[in-house]
Amino acid sequence: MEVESPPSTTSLIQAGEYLIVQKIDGEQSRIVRFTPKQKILIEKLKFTSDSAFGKPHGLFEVSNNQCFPMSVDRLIEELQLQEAPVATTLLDSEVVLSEIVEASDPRVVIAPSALKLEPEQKRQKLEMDAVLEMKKQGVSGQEVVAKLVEGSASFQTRTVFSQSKYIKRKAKKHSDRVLILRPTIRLLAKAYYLKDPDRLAMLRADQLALILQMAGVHHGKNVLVFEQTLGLITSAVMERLGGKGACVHFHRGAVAQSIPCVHSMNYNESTLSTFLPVRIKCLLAGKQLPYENNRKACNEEEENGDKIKEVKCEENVEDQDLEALARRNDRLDRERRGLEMTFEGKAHALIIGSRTVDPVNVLELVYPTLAPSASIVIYSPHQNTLVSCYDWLSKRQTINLVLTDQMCRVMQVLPDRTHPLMAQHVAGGHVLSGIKVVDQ
Amino acid sequence: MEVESPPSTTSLIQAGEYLIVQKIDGEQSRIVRFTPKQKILIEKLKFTSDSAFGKPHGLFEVSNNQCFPMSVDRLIEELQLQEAPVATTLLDSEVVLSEIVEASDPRVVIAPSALKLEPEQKRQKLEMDAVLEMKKQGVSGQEVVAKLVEGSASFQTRTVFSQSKYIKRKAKKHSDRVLILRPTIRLLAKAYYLKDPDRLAMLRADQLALILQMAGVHHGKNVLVFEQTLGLITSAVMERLGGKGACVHFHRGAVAQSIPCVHSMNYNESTLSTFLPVRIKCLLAGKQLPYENNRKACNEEEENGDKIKEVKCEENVEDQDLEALARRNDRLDRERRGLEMTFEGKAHALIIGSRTVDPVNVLELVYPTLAPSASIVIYSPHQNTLVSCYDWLSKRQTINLVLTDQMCRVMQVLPDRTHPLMAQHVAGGHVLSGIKVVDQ
Amino acid sequence: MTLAPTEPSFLAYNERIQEGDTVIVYVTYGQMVPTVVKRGQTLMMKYGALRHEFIIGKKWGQRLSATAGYVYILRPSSDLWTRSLPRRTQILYTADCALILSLLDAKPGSVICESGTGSGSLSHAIALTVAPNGHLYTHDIDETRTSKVLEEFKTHGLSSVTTAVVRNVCTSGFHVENDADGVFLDVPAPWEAIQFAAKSISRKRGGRLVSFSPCLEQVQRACLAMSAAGFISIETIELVPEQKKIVNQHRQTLEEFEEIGDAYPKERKRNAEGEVKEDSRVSTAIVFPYSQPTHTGYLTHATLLPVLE
Amino acid sequence: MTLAPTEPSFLAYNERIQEGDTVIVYVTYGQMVPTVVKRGQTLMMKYGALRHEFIIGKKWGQRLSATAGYVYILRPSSDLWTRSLPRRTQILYTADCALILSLLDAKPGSVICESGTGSGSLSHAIALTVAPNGHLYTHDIDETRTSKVLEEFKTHGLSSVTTAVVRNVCTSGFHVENDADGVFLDVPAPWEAIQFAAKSISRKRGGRLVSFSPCLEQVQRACLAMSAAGFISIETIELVPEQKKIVNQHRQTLEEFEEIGDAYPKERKRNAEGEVKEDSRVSTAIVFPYSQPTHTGYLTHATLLPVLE
Repeated sequence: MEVESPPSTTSLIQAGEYLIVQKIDGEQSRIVRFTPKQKILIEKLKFTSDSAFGKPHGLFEVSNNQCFPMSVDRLIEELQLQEAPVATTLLDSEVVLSEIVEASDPRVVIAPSALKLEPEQKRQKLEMDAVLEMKKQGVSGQEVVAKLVEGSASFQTRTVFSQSKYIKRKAKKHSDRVLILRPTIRLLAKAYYLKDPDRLAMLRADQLALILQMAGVHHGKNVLVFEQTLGLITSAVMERLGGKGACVHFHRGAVAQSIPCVHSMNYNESTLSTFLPVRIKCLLAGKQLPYENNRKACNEEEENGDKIKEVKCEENVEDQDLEALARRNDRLDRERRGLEMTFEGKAHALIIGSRTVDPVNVLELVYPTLAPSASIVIYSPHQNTLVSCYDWLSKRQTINLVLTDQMCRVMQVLPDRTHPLMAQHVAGGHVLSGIKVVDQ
Repeated sequence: MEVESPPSTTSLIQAGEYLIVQKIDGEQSRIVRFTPKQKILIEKLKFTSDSAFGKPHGLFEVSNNQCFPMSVDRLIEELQLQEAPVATTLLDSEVVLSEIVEASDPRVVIAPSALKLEPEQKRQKLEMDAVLEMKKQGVSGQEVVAKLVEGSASFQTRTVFSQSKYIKRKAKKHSDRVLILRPTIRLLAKAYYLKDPDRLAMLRADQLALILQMAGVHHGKNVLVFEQTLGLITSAVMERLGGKGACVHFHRGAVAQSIPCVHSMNYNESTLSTFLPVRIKCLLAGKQLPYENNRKACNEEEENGDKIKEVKCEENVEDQDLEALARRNDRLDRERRGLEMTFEGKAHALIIGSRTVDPVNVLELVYPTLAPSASIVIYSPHQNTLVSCYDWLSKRQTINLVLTDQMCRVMQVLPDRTHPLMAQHVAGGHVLSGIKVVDQ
Repeated sequence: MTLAPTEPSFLAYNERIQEGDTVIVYVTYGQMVPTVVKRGQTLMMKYGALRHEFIIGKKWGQRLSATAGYVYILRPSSDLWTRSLPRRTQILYTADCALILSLLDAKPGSVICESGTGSGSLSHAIALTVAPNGHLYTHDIDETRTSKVLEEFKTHGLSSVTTAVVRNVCTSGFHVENDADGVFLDVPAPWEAIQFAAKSISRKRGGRLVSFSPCLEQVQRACLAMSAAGFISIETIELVPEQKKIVNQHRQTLEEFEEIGDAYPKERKRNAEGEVKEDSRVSTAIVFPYSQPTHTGYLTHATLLPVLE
Repeated sequence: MTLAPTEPSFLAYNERIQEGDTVIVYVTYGQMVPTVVKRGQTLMMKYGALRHEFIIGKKWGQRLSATAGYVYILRPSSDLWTRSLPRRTQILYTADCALILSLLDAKPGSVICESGTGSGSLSHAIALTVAPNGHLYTHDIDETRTSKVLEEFKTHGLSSVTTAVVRNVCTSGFHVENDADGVFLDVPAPWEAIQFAAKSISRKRGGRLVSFSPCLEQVQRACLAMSAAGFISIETIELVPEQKKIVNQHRQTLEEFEEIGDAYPKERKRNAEGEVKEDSRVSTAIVFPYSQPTHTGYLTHATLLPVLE
């Protein structure tokens, strides 16, 4: 957690910052650490990190491997233009109108059984090579789309629905508008969920939000966290603490690892001060254990894939030893405080976000010493895991036990084309929550 | 199954028919056998069965304990009138307009946080007694609603949303429009689901539809059914067979019991001919067993709550013995054919709709002798039950195993007030399906 | 109860496969090929070649060896046809088909009108349900679709219960008037067809109307049109199926996790060499695939009561 | 890390209950009573009377005996407050509140505008999240609501981070301009407030907008207005929570069913006298209650980017 991060209040993009990069209407969302001279790649669009430094976070246009700040007004104008031609073409072309199952109301044009499914590649006259050539020559995405529409043999015979879909698909593919945003928990949650739901235990952004609310995380709280969600829960808790309180994080090995969601939030020292990593070994032993080997700890950090650490390991050995010592002392101090929170009745909430570890096993270790009136929130992708937890907790003094599942569906809201998305990611888990009470 | 039913093609209401009774926009749906001189009661509305006999199924108006056929046109006119005053009141009354959070568009008026929750009883000047009195005097439901609206102190200060809700609620409560319909599987499924989901194993109408489709039930098929859903699955299968094929129904005791959904469909002899009840005893023994006691069988039928049987039992003893003998022979013949279907590889589909019985136990008994290429469909309110079935089936030769769950949500579609229903019954189960194959 | 009709049919139940039968060749989960069995022909698929001669005379549901693997030969059903049919348009899947049949109160003997025909997924489901004494009238504006489905109905032994008509029901109404028990609409502007649907339904018996539309604006207009045409008990519902997969779940203790990490059991086998406890793994259902269809369309259904004399 | 602020507060963490603290008296599942502890007062509820003197000095989360049963004294939290608050209007429940906080990117230090205040369910959730250095500006057209929530904020130690304003944001805009990080709308005509929301958001930092509407028509107009006001990444989502209950499931064999019917285990105990095998019962989750909320509202959220100099 010793990453030096720029203060999160800065409003300009700085070297070393983690940033979220996504194309307008794109499907991906990447979390990238912008180091100098880096090539940033997003859905086949490329630009150098340097061109973003010193600019405010927001909308950019990419051209010639550079990104340039762009005003939102222009984007909105373009989007309106993109929708417009579809409607105009319609009114002008009788061929298209007759294709639309002779609907008298030209505004409503979706005929699910009237859509022909033909391979598109065949009907596109503009070759892939030509597109690449145009791009090399610096032709804008907008223009490429216009050319593609011209070149499509089938375009004029499509229904308006598929025409609009076609333009959108093409526009998406060739768009050179990019958002470069400062990471938020919400954006991180979405990016990892879409990229690798398995490693995130299928935790969806809406469920993460529910976990935080049921656990009552806010400024000043002491929260115990055992999670297997890439640090997402830990990071979200830390943000909500706002520099006061404690986020005790139980981790494998000598140092907290596999928590990219903590690193990429660019937290300042104040926020990082609430992060209290505790080795599972110590939790199992019920007390703090000495470090076995300093050198080993340093190597283990590499598992994290955190490049700064690696670099530091290769630095001057003496400096390193001093630094490592300071780091270890800090780590031991945080761990000592974390264990105190855990075992001395000072924790106001316990959050378990488990993927492979049986939460009951965690409960057995930390439940007895939770403060009375503490909230317990357990997330699992498997309902039966939570049924076991329910059985365990209901035999202890836990009240207000609630098991919920929730569906989160995105709506397409467009004039005369409003409906829930036809397909979306639905993987997710379940949340069990309760409150610990005592007899006296 | 020896109920004498009127042929289902009759288009007029006859004595002895089972009928579905519901109020327009009512919440209940009752299945009633219309016997002569019977009092039919639905959501506090009462009329005699005799007043319905000889009339076509459809819409009725109730007044003075009699029901009178009513044209749909009049109903629709009334419904339009009911919506209208809300809009007009709005435009006339400045008081109301200012209450609507000063929205400039009077069409959209839903302010969730602007709705006041006050006990309504207090503010209603028209007393309950007066309402009852008006009803006794034969005042129509429409008129009562108008009076209630006049009497409501708070009506003028309500938002349009709550005004409309108020009128609807009142209109519902005092409506004297009744639908008397011939039962269909869809209507029966809904009525029982709303009335007693537990006894129906939470089986929803949409899931029943899926079961039939996955089992591929149609004219001429031989289908094995073990169900604990009040005969609903059995009845639906019988209807789809249309008089050819077999619906083998495994039941407790000496005669099929607790299958009101079969009785209330008024099936003709042709449809009833495909009903082959088989005692679980015989299924367990793997062969047909003799009846232990004739008298006992007759008594057991009473469990069914079927009044005709009781009456028959009290008839002349000799007649009864002859009749009982004929009935028993018919029963034994059907059972013999049912066992043949089960054990001689003639069944093309197996449906299990279980509530308390472990479906694996049923599979062990009937799966080995199913015809190859047979569909297996298992419904259970408990997902883990189906996980066990999946394990069992995947170890045998079952392919195309699919476990699904489905959400079925009702939309409110009203001008400027379109949204999914705010609350509805969501209990339901899960469906596992597969296809049996053989090596050679 | 074994039937022996002379003609091949989706409704027939011979124990063994005959020439002319439509079989569903089950290759893998998600890959099924419908084929009409004909001597001299050969099916080519993932697992190599399979000569039709080899299929004839075999039991339905039997495993057969192709040149590079084995397949199963399944009896056609409405669901299997929906999952394997040659697609000419977007189709209605089994969950929607099932509910539509139920909302139409379809059963043997029902007279049902459908528009459009599309790829005939629902058409087959309806035809199989109303057989042998009911009838399906299916309408489409595209002649290639109606002629294709007629051809399929012939091959599948469903000709006697089906009629396919090239017609725009929104302007010209349905082929049958005053005789249908149910009308199903899957057209871009259902509100234009609703008055015709009312005319098509039997005045004496009354009937049911079901309309499928992806967008809410279509539903809103359709509801108004239904009410205006005298339909009652109008209700719009949406079905969202969720498919699950059964997986082996491994519950670790914290100690195990600390020692070996969160590696899944199969990886563990290599690490711990035979020390994996099988009993720590339980079968459990998870939502899978992660991305699934979450909307097909809204189903609006309504009743037209018999008309009083 | 134990804090000892002098003022009672939802944010305070004393181990024992002091006079002036708001406690949530947990009577039964679904019945919770929020009370400000004050010497001399007595709480009357289902389980009889409980004198406040008896509460003071006790540990949070402790069981206390009332005259006719016992209750638990819980520390107030955003969720418990939502579930027990005095309702003056329809309120936003925890699932929606949680998602709204997330969509607003709310955290300590955030400046958030809200309209309307309603019963203050979401207001409390926001105030607790943005404390200690952020601020909530909550707006309502009804003065009784704003003054009631101000009173509650005072009692709950949240005064320093909250301001309540009587104002119609659809005509007069928000109390703060060019300073908010997030704006939340729960008004009948959100499209009228959206231009004001854009003005309220900090030009330099940009911000987030979330609008809650029960009806789709409101959403459609709001989306158009957001796009026109320069918001991007506009998305509408709907949250449908489903509550489960854990029950003991009994799996019978066919033989057991034949013998004793489908009676549930507790009834069986009487019949079979001690022969009930406990191990045949497994815990399982079912959807319960059978009837549940299936819609509260659509949440439309969008981003306003910082303005270029």
